[in-house]
Formats: sequence, structure tokens, C-alpha cells
Amino acid sequence: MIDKFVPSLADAMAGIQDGATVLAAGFGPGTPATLMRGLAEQGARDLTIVMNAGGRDEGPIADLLSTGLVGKLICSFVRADSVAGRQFAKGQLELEIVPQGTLAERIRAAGAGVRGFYTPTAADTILAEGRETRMINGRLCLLEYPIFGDVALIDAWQADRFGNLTHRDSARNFNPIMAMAAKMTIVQTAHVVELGAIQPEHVHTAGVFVQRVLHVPV
Amino acid sequence: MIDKFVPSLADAMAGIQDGATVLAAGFGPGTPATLMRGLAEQGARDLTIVMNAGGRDEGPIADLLSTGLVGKLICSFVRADSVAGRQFAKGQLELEIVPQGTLAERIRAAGAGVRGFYTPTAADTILAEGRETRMINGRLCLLEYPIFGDVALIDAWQADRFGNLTHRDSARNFNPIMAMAAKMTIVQTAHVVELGAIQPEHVHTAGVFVQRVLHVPV
Amino acid sequence: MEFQPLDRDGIAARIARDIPEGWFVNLGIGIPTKVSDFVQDREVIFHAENGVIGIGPAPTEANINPYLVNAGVQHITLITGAALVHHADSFAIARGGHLDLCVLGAFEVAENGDIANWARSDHEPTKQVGGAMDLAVGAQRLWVAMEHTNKRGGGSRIRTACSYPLTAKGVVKRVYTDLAVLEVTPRGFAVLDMIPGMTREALRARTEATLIWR
Amino acid sequence: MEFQPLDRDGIAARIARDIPEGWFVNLGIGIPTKVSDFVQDREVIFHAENGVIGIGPAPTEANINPYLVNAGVQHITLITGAALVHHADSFAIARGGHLDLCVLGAFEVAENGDIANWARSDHEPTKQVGGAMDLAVGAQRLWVAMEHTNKRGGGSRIRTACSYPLTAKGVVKRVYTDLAVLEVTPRGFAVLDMIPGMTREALRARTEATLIWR
Repeated sequence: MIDKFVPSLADAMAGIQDGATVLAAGFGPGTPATLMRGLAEQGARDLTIVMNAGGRDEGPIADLLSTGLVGKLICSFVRADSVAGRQFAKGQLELEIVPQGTLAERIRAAGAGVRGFYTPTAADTILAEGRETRMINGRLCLLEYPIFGDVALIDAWQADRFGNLTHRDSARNFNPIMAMAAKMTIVQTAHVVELGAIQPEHVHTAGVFVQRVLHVPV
Repeated sequence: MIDKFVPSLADAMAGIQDGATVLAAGFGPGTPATLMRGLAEQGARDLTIVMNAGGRDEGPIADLLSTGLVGKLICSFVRADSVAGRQFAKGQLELEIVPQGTLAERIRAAGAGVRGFYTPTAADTILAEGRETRMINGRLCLLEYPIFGDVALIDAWQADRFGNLTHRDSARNFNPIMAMAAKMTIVQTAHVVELGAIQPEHVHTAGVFVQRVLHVPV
Repeated sequence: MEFQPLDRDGIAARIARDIPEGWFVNLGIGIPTKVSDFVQDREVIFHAENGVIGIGPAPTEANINPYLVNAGVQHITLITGAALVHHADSFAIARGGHLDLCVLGAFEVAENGDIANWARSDHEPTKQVGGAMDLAVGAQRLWVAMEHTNKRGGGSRIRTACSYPLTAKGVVKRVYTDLAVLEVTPRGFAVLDMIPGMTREALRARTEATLIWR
Repeated sequence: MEFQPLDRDGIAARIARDIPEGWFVNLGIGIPTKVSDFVQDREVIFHAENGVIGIGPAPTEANINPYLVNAGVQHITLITGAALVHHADSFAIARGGHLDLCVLGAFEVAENGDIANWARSDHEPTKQVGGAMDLAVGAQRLWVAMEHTNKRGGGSRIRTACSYPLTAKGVVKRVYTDLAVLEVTPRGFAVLDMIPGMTREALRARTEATLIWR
């Protein structure tokens, strides 16, 4: 019988290696806060974190960065006055800033088997300096590559034992695409439901993308 | 008040120009058969049709091809023994054969603003002959471009006046992505529902992609 | 004659006047966010980068849904007929040309349509890009909402060329400031409207770029 | 000793034996489609290119749902726990490496793992590509189900090199025929299994490619 539920946070995080690239979902709601705490506790070092934004002085990403386990952050937005901003200023954190839509598309590309793509976004900005561009139908485009995760940390509202998920309201955000883009997708779900409780046409993230699920009641 | 419903098939098809590229969804169920008949009746000539397969001797695509209004068919699959196959053999129809996943991805790319992408699919086959390839991380990849539609013909199970749609079971197939990829997306829906009847988290194709909706009861 | 520059609400209200019913619109952070408050007589559908299509009025304290925020991570409501999608689909809307309009704030706009709104230096230590580059490039039309001049020093933000790092080149269609409404044209900014009491001379004095009247 | 080649059900059943519980599997048209009939003691989740994740047993005539078909446009049912997605998301599953296994039919397989299954000539007037190229390239592992030799002429379909246009290069991991189970290795096809009564000599006589026993 397929059963992707794991009994503890330690089980959920088992096996994450030093140097892993970890995709962490969320945009306000939808952030897998418990799993991000578990990642800090698990202790893998020299992590690359891929997340929408670098956060502030407190909260899941700030707390994770404060452990010193993260070597690089790939995101669309970092405030100078934040843990991430100060670590960067001190040379403790490498940053790769990616426009938010390009970030989403690069993650989706990793999940969909797209090995590279051209986008006009940022093509004529300093983010394109030294990088490959190409004119397509008169529009300057920038070549972007997929962002693969070794691990994805995902938040869900409901999950069944196959790993089928729903996400509540705008807590969906990066969750479905990050789940697609990682070798090991780990989910924290507010609710556990019986198989079949999520109608097939209402599944937001299909179990094919999910390896482990931890019940974290709200 | 936003109201995308049109009263008649003729109104739904109004304004389609000679030479238009028309995306026609469906994979068995989900085929917008009434709209495809309407396209034949509307009479625009020299059409390029983008559809999964070339059909057989009867059915929506065979009937449309039989009108002689179609100059080119872009699809993943054509039987020799079909209207499409025979028109091609006689030089009456141009064919562009695209692997089915690449076809879906090219259509989605048009909808998503992706101007080109690299895929390993077909890169080392005769479909890649004379075309641009590139090694990415040791994998030969083929450069593919988006397929934009002037028009998309879409089937839906439910529609509201904003053009939000649901698709029933596997009748979803190409419908959501073709709706994204055309300037003028025309829908035939089995059911008309009040605004709000489709829960926001259950919308399969958002109204932002839809221009006209025709009620075609089943 | 005296003139009274528009306040931030005034700029937002002026923009709202020009948005027809039925448009799909993304509003950036700052003045643009306020635009939706002034179009409630028309069905205009507001999109947020985090996957919301159909933002409604701000919730009362009692009605906050913690699972529902906009691109500024402020609590929102949904209109009847809203739809929710994931982040890649949401940016497909923005990048695929499906938004009739995006309204962004900016530091500077140039007469060739360049916009600078994310950094004040090429070498800024941290970079607050967010979704602005995607929206600027992808929307059918980009309007900018901003003050005409810098608060400090009074220098013009309506430029012959941007001095700050660009967000995108040649994409701005209109600028709505506290003094005027300007349209980007091949011959310079065409002045579509000025606030009461404003004169051509006074506007020229506050504008570094070329202004034309048609 | 006599041997009795497996029939099509026999090939399908032999493949089914090797599929562990929990795999996500896409089955091509023909013999592969039958594989699902032989794994009903395990939870194996079958995917179809048209957006179905979790295909169940074929429906009875009375239970046909006209809105639900597989990639061969045959009516199907869903298992409890199924999910439905659109065509691009469905091929994201196939192309993004999310299928543990794809089983396809073929005209020929070569010892370097090349597969030819869509055309018998470079110049075939029409081309029946479908989703085979996507699946062949994208799945974690590709197994082929086919007869060992051509019905007419008896020529081997297990080749040193494919003579027909390729579907993909170097992707086949195993071939399940009516005579044997072969694994693609750098030194040739390793014979993992033969049907009862089959001998090394008899199999070699029916195989154009290099066979090895480990």
C-alpha cells in the first residue's frame, strides 16, 4: 500500500545532504514553516535555498539563515535591512537575484523537463550583463536555465496517502511548481484526508510529485 | 458588466480572418465540435489548424479539412488513411508534425510569454534535421518556438459570465493551454453557471484567457 | 493661478478614471495599489502575482482570511467570480500578455519609455527586483504612477534618459503624476492632462524630458 | 525441448511481475496497455498523456463515462486517489522525469538502447509520432514490449542498429519479448530471462544483436 505519511519531523527531513539545493515555497501564507525549522534542526550545511524573498529579521527564512547553514540564496527580493541583507553585506551569504516570474518559470521548467528557455524579462537590464541573449522576432530575450531542487519543502491544506494535495486560497503560490522541481518533495499538511476525499479534478498538486508528507495540524 | 456570452454560433465566430491560425482543443472528449462546424460555416480560408491529431474520415477535424478551408495542419499524429492523410498525399494540405508533449509545451509557451525553449524530445530524430540543437548538461536539446493562435476553439463543461471555465474529467486536455495561447479564445460550454458557482480554487481555465462563450447544451 | 499637486489618492483616482470596464489589471505596490479603491462602479479585474485573479476590497479586521494575500502580502478579499492559480500560471498571465494594464510606481521614467523602479545604483548591495521586470515587459500596457519631482531637491523624475538601473526598456505608455498625465510618443512626452492651475511653463520647469502638446 | 512463445497477454503479465508497488507508469498502445490488467494486487499508478493520473480497470458497458479516456481514446475508469491535469502538465510529468517507468511497443530496439517505433521509413508520407518521443526521452526508465521477430519473414527486431527512423537514442533499458527479457548493457543485450524450453542457441538464432549471459 502506498503511504507517503511519515511519523515525525525528523523522519520527514532524514537524508538531506550537505550542499543540497532546497526549494522552499510560500508567499506569506503557504510557507512550510515547520519543515524549514526541521531543516535547521537536521543540520545539513552549505545549503542553497531557493525561495521567493529573503525575509526580514524573523520568520522561517530569517531563522534558517541565522543558523549559518545556508551558503547561497536564490530569490527575487532581498531587503538590505534583514538577516539575508546583512549576511550578504558581510560576505557570509551568496545571493542570486532572479525576477519573480523568471524564478517561477525556471522552477516550473525543472519540473517539466524544459532544459532552457528564452524570456524578454530582464534581457535589457543589468541582470543580463555577461549573459547569453538572443533576438527572437525583434524582441531581445535572455536565456534562462531550470532550477532543480534536491529537496522541496511544501505546504498543503489537505493531503491523502498518495500525496495528492490541495492548497488553500493564495497559499498555493510556489507550492505546486516547487513540488514538481525536486527529487525529494516533502510536504507539511494541515489536514490528512482519506484517499478519494479530494476529487480528481480538484487536486492542486498530484501525488506523482510528492515523496513524503508530515501532518502538522494548524 | 462583464458578459462574455454570445447569442449565436455566427456571433461566436465573427471576425475570423483568412490566413488565421486556429488552435482546436480536444483529445476525444473536450473537442469543440460545434465551434469547429461554425468555423467551416464562417468561411475564412487558408487556415492553419493546430490540433492534437489529424482525425479519421469523419468527425470535427475531418469535416473541417473536407471544406478545403485549411491550408496547414500542425499536429502530433496523422493517419495515412484519413482525410488529412489523403489531402497531404495530394499536396492539398501542408503538415507540421510535432511530438505531442512538445506540441503542448509550445502552446503553453505562447500563453506564458516563453519565446523559445530547449527540449531533448526529438533532438536526435529526423524531426530535428536542419534545425538548431544545443548540448545542455550533456544532453542534446532541440530549440522549439511557441505556437500562437489568432483564435482558440475551446470546450468547457461549465462557464460563468467572466469566462471562468471547468472541464470535465479528461475533457480538460488541451483546453486550458490553448485558451492561454490565442488572441481570441472562443468557448463552447455545456453549462452556464452563475458567477461564483465555480469556486475560485476549482477554476480550470480563468476568464482572463477567454473572450467569447457560447452555450451549447449537451 | 495657484495649483495644488494631487496627493497619492488623487493620482490613483485619476488613473482609475481611465480604466474601462472589463480590463484585467495588475497594480504595483504604493500608489498603484490604491487605484482599485476608485473603480468600484465598474467591473475591473485585479490580478496579483501570487496567483489571485479578482481581488476585492480590503477585509475588515473581523473578516481577515490568513490564507489570502496580495503581492504586497497584505490581506485581501476575493470578488465573486475570482480564480486562484499557482505562481507560474500567475506569471504566465503577466508575461504572456494577458493583462490589459499594469500600473507600477517608479523612480524615473524616460521619454523613450524606459522605466527604473527597483534600484538606485548598479551596485546596490541587495536587489529588490520582485515581479516588476516581468510585469513591465509582459503587460499589454504599462502605466506609471509617481510624483513628478523628487521630494528632496525637487529634481524631475520625468527624464530624457533614466539615470538609475532599468527595470525594462521602452515599455511605459503613460505616466500619471501629481501634476500631469503624460503619454510616451516618438517625439517626447505628450501632455494629455494637467491639474487645475498648472501651466505649460510651470510643467516644463518641473520636467527634464521633452514635453509636447498635441 | 519445445518452446511456446508468449502471447501478448503473456508478455504483458511478464512485465507486470517486474513493476513494484508505488511506481508511476505510462503504458503505450498495444501490448503495454494490457500490463495494468496484471498488477491489480499492487498499488501501481498508471498515467495517460491526456492528463489522467490513476487509471482504473476498463468500465463495463453500463459504466462508460464519455468524458474519460486514455491516450488511445479508449474509455477508462479512475482509481480512488486519481488526479486530472491538463495536457502540458501531463507531459510535464512525462518529460520532467516523474514517471518511474514507461512501457512502449516498438518496431525495433538496438543494443545501444535506440528505439524505433513510429515510422517504417524516413519518407513516410504521414507521421504518427504522438507522444512516444516525449515518453521515451522523459521517463526514468523505458521498457519495450514487442515480438522478438517480425511476423513476416521472421527477421529479428532486436538489432545491432535500428534500420527504421528513431524515436529516441540510447533510452531503452529493457526489452520484454515473446521469447526473453533483455537488458541493455554497454556490452550488448544481457539476457535476464527466457521462456521455458528456450535455449541460448535458439535465442541467438532469432536475434540479430549481441546477446550476453551474466
